[in-house]
Amino acid sequence: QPNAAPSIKVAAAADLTHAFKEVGEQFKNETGIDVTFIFGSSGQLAEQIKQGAPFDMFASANVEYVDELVRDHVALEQTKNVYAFGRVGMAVKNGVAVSSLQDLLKKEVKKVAIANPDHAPYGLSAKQALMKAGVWEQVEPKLVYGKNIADTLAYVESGNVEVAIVALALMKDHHLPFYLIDEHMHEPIRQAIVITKQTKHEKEAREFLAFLKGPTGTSIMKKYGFIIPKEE
Amino acid sequence: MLYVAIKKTFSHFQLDVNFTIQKGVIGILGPSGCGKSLTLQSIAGLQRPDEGVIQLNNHLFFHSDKRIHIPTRHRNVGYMFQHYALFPHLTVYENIAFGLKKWPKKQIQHTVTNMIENIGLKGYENHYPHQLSGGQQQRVALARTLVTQPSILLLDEPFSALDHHTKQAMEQQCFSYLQQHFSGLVLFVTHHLEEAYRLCDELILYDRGRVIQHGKKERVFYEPENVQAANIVGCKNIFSCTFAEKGEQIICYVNGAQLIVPAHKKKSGATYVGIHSHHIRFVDDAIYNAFSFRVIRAVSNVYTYDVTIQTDHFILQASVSEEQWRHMHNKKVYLPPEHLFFLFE
Amino acid sequence: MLYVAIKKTFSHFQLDVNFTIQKGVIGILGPSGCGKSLTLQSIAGLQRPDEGVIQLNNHLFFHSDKRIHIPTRHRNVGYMFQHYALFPHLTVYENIAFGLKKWPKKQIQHTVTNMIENIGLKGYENHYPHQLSGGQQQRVALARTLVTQPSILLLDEPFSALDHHTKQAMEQQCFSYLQQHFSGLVLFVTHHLEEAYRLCDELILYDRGRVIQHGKKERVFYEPENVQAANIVGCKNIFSCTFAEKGEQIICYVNGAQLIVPAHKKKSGATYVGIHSHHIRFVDDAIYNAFSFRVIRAVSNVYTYDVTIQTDHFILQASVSEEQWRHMHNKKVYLPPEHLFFLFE
Amino acid sequence: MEAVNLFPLFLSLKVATIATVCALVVGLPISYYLSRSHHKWSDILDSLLTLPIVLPPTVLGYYLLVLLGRSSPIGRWLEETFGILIVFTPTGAVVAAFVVALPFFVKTARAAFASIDQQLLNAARVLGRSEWDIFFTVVIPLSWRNIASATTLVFARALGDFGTTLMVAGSIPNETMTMPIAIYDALLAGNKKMANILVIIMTSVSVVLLYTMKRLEKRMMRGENDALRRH
Amino acid sequence: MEAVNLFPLFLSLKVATIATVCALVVGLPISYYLSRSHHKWSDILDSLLTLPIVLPPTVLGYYLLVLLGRSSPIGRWLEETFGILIVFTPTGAVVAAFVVALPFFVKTARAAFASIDQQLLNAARVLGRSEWDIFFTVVIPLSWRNIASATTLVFARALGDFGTTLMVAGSIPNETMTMPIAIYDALLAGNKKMANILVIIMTSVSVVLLYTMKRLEKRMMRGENDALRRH
Ligand SMILES: Nc1ncnc2c1ncn2[C@@H]1O[C@H](COP(=O)(O)OP(=O)(O)OP(=O)(O)O)[C@@H](O)[C@H]1O
Ligand SMILES: Nc1ncnc2c1ncn2[C@@H]1O[C@H](COP(=O)(O)OP(=O)(O)OP(=O)(O)O)[C@@H](O)[C@H]1O
Ligand code: MOO
Ligand SMILES: [Mg+2]
Ligand SMILES: [Mg+2]
Repeated sequence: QPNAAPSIKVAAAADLTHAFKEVGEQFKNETGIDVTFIFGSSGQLAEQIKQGAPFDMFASANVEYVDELVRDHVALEQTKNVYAFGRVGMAVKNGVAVSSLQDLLKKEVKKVAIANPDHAPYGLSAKQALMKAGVWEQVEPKLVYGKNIADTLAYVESGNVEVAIVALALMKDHHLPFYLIDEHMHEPIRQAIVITKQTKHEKEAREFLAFLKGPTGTSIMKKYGFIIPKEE
Repeated sequence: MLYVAIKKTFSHFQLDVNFTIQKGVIGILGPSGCGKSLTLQSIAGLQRPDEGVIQLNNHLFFHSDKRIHIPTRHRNVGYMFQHYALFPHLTVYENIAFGLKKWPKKQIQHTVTNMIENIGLKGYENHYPHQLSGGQQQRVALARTLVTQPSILLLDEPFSALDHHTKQAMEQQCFSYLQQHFSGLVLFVTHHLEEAYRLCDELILYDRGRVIQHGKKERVFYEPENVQAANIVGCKNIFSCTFAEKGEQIICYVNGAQLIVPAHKKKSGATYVGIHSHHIRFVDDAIYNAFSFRVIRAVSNVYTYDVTIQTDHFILQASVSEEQWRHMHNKKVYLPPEHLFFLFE
Repeated sequence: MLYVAIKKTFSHFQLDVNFTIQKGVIGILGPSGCGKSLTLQSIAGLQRPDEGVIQLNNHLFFHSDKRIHIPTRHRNVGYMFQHYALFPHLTVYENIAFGLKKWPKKQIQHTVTNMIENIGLKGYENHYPHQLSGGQQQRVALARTLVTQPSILLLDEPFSALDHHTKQAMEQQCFSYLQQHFSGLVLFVTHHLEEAYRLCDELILYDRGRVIQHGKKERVFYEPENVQAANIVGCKNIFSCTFAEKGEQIICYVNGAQLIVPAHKKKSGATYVGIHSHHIRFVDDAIYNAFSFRVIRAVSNVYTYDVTIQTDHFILQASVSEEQWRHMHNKKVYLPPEHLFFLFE
Repeated sequence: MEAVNLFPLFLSLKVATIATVCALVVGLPISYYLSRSHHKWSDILDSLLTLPIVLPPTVLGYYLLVLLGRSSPIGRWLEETFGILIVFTPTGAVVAAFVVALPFFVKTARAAFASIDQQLLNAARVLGRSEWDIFFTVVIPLSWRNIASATTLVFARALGDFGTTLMVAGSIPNETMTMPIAIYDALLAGNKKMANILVIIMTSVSVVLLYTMKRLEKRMMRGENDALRRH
Repeated sequence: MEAVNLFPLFLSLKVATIATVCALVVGLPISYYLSRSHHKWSDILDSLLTLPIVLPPTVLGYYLLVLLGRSSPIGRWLEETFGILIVFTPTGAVVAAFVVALPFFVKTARAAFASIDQQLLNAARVLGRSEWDIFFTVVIPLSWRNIASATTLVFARALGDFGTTLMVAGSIPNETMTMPIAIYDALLAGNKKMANILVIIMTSVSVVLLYTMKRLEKRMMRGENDALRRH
């Protein structure tokens, strides 16, 4: 469609669901370029890109998947960018008195949900935090694993677990009590983005990248609780 | 005592029958598609009539006004289906034992083994129906029905697919069984005239969903009411006629010929006269009812010759023995008055 | 010309038959389960024999050594199944037209409409088989087979479920059709003796998977080879005997009685003698073969009486006309020599 | 080479077996009822029963979570009265597999029941058997082939359920993690080799099992194989 | 209130319809062959065909992706020769739905074919029809009820496929995002209201469609309803 307005497709990790939607809207307002987001777990999207999915960009929840794509020569190395750090915290079921990781040991906390640490970066961070707090051993029997971070949130929303450790970015405007976990409790969650090799819209993709790192982009990301890294 | 008075309507067919029978073996005869099977199905509760009453002895099976419709399993009827309806997943033994569920084990075994012997299928106990020939299947079906000692037997052409030899054995067996163990009614649908005559006490003739005649078998056979009934009982000589009374006799005019009929056979309103082909005789001469003739066609049967003969007035079908056949020349055909009967249209 | 020489083995049953027929209507008679249907199925190619040859005219259908097994659809046989096998999803019209696929449309319509009229099912064109009575179904099946003009007709008890009236009409129709349009062979399995006699030219008698006699119908009926064959053709009087030749005659000893038989009937090795029940006569006296008797039992049939009589030496079944029945007292039973036949074991 | 944890395999087999049995017990009467009834709303019920097929499994799982979960009336009642927990337990996996597989059973069995020769049922009625009895002695044996094929279908579907089980049972290692989830996890964790091994195990076990079921079915049908062929 | 994007619904209907047609075309001969054959390996083939049921859909999708993807020999050949792209296109969604739904068809249809009265086939043979012809004029019409129920099953399964489609077609909004994926996305984006609306739409459309199919099936069977009942 040569005459249609230019558009790009961005594959993005589940934790970016809310933030990127807003970024996309602002980006279109400013540049007229349409952005379509494909949300999924980082691992699943990376796999699809390796098989030739027609995505122009890939926004992962951790940098490792981006590195993998670069290594496999399906992404442009020089466009790799860690543009934000994610934060995790505890979403707590109404009426449950939990505010710290230690509280998870309480008897009334019967189930705790995290994303699967094997392939969801946010799940890994949750695990690291639990270990660092020295409660992993005791909490592990209470754990329930979500397929990705958004799934995990559904467990506490539906009242089936007392606590879910999820991305802060998903909790804006959410009604559940939320307690942030100190960022030193886990390795930094490095949200990385990269342009794919097979894109036919590299120009627009670079524009989006610039926009994301520009003032409007960073302010939106901040609004959703991401931490913006200092310019190196 | 069985009382049946039911109606049922289909798009192309209407059943509307009404009869009472006291006891014995009652045959139902009628052309194909006249509602014989439907009647049996209604009695068994497999069809629900639109309206009417069915009662067996003191047991009300069906009463449309009282909204009574006893389920089939509580009617204790025996039913032989036209197509056997053997259970394909059960062996011969299991098929026969199927209706005996509540009996003691030993008795079942004894009865069924006996039955299998009776029907000449010893050694076939563990065969499945599809491994049996048509006749073998039929025997199993018959055994399955008889073994449950039902209070009425509904037989829908049970012998139709049996070979001559087996058929006689089965008939014999079935009826000696009935005589010994069975005081109930038997309703017997068949297409085989001789079978009906041989086995039944009474006959009910059906035509297009209605009962057209009902009575003792001899009477039904030899004094059919109307043309249809005469057809059903195999009468091949039926003539349109007018008649006049004359003392002890009736003079009947058929196509110009005069036939003498005894006065007690009179039926006002009848317009046809008939005679069975085996009642026709050949005589040297007679004062009345005798005509000269020529043979048009003769078909040899096992026991008899079927002869088509032409007189000046009509064509006749006669069934004669070989001996009669040999000595037929120069004789006259004679229609015995006592064997003539009047028929309604 | 049809040549059949095949073997097929099942767990409980072995078929091993061998016959050649030239033309006409050939009946296959035999007790239930003797392999009649299997034979027809083999000819049609629906069963594959274990070994042997089947050839129709110049067309080799099956040859186990040459590994020839022509598929059914190329054999152009007409087959009436014992259970109709009507297509439940097709109307009467469609069922009958099923075999005419390659004909021009108009001709199909004409032929089928005609056929439906012939079988008396006008108005039923759009009915489905389950809406028909048993006999109506059978007529459709017969029509479906006849309409394709096959080069051989295999009829597996086609008339067994028809009522008397319809049966005669169908027989008549079927055979007038055959006479007019059909020069091919007809193989006709039936259980009905009279039917076989009336309709067939030749008869093949089966017993336990083997042909036990094959010949012109009169011959098969009146000179059965052995006891089984006599049973199949309905002979009810069979006696174990010894015999001695004496000039033009044979003297045959049955249980102490002497019977005279013409010498040309001699069969070396035969050990039984038989006579049909309708050949037994009653005479005032005779020089030989006549015995005094008493009646044990009499059953009235439509046309005849079945009488069981006892002489000093044996028990006989006789079939007599009403007239004979009335004049039987004080007569002697006479076994006409010309109607006696010897039987192998 | 990493050791392969076979717990998920055994859990999957157990869950699928129980779910299949439940589907049979619940599904047989429903499908029989549906096959006999000619009401319009029995068709509506039938269509409603296909919902678990058309809804995305995770979403179905989510609704089950809401319906049977610990804060739902049902879930709370079960937990308080019997101490039974459904969600995040193997029971939950069974429930998920059951809900997901049932419709396949009902659809197939209904059609099978509907095509049984009515006359055979009549014969059984005349021989004094109750409808209940007829169901077990005539209907089931006669539709055996179709029921068996429906059962393998259900078993396979239960064995392979992923989305719904994941949601309801929570994928807890060595507790509720079934084979499909384990495969998924291995694949997305980048452990392709492990994923392939697990797929091969799953595949061979399924093929062997289903093949055995098929053979067993054939064996049980013995002479009936061509029972409908008549002479 | 947000506007509801109905593209996923129409895409889903289109994909499911095409996949169902394909499943019929491919599945009918396979299942007929399987029903006639008595070789052992036809049972093995049958069991292998159930693999798409027992494998987790996402994993199945992954294998399809590897098999048909743009860097696979098949995928490259198709792309280079015909310019056809399978993965991440609506075609991919059709392929996914097809693979996922086919086994259900084959299993059901095989059982249906196997239970046809052999004598009817014999009658057709004697009347000069070829096996091919018999298949269409006797076999199919006689197993119509079961085939129809298998077809609705397949349609429903194709309509509801989530994991495999997600993987193979890529869930691109307004391009390959089918209804189940849209529902899932809405749910996980925390947009419960939208999810519920979509579920209701999906549910009603499916019920109406499946109900219509059922009725149509009944209508087409006309007199056959109790065709097997004989007098
Ligand atoms: N379900 C039905 N729908 C329409 N017509 C039917 C139905 N069942 C039976 N009939 C009709 O009812 C009539 C009587 O059928 P029935 O089976 O009682 O005949 P029958 O006297 O037993 O004949 P036969 O001797 O040929 O078996 C037939 O004309 C048949 O077409
Ligand atoms: N598939 C089979 N397996 C085992 N035995 C069989 C099979 N098919 C036929 N038979 C046996 O072959 C024999 C002959 O069967 P067939 O159907 O030819 O008998 P028939 O002469 O037609 O009898 P009827 O007059 O009763 O129909 C029977 O004893 C039957 O049990
Ligand atoms: O890739 Mo995620 O956002 O941790 O599910
Ligand atoms: Mg009838
Ligand atoms: Mg036979």
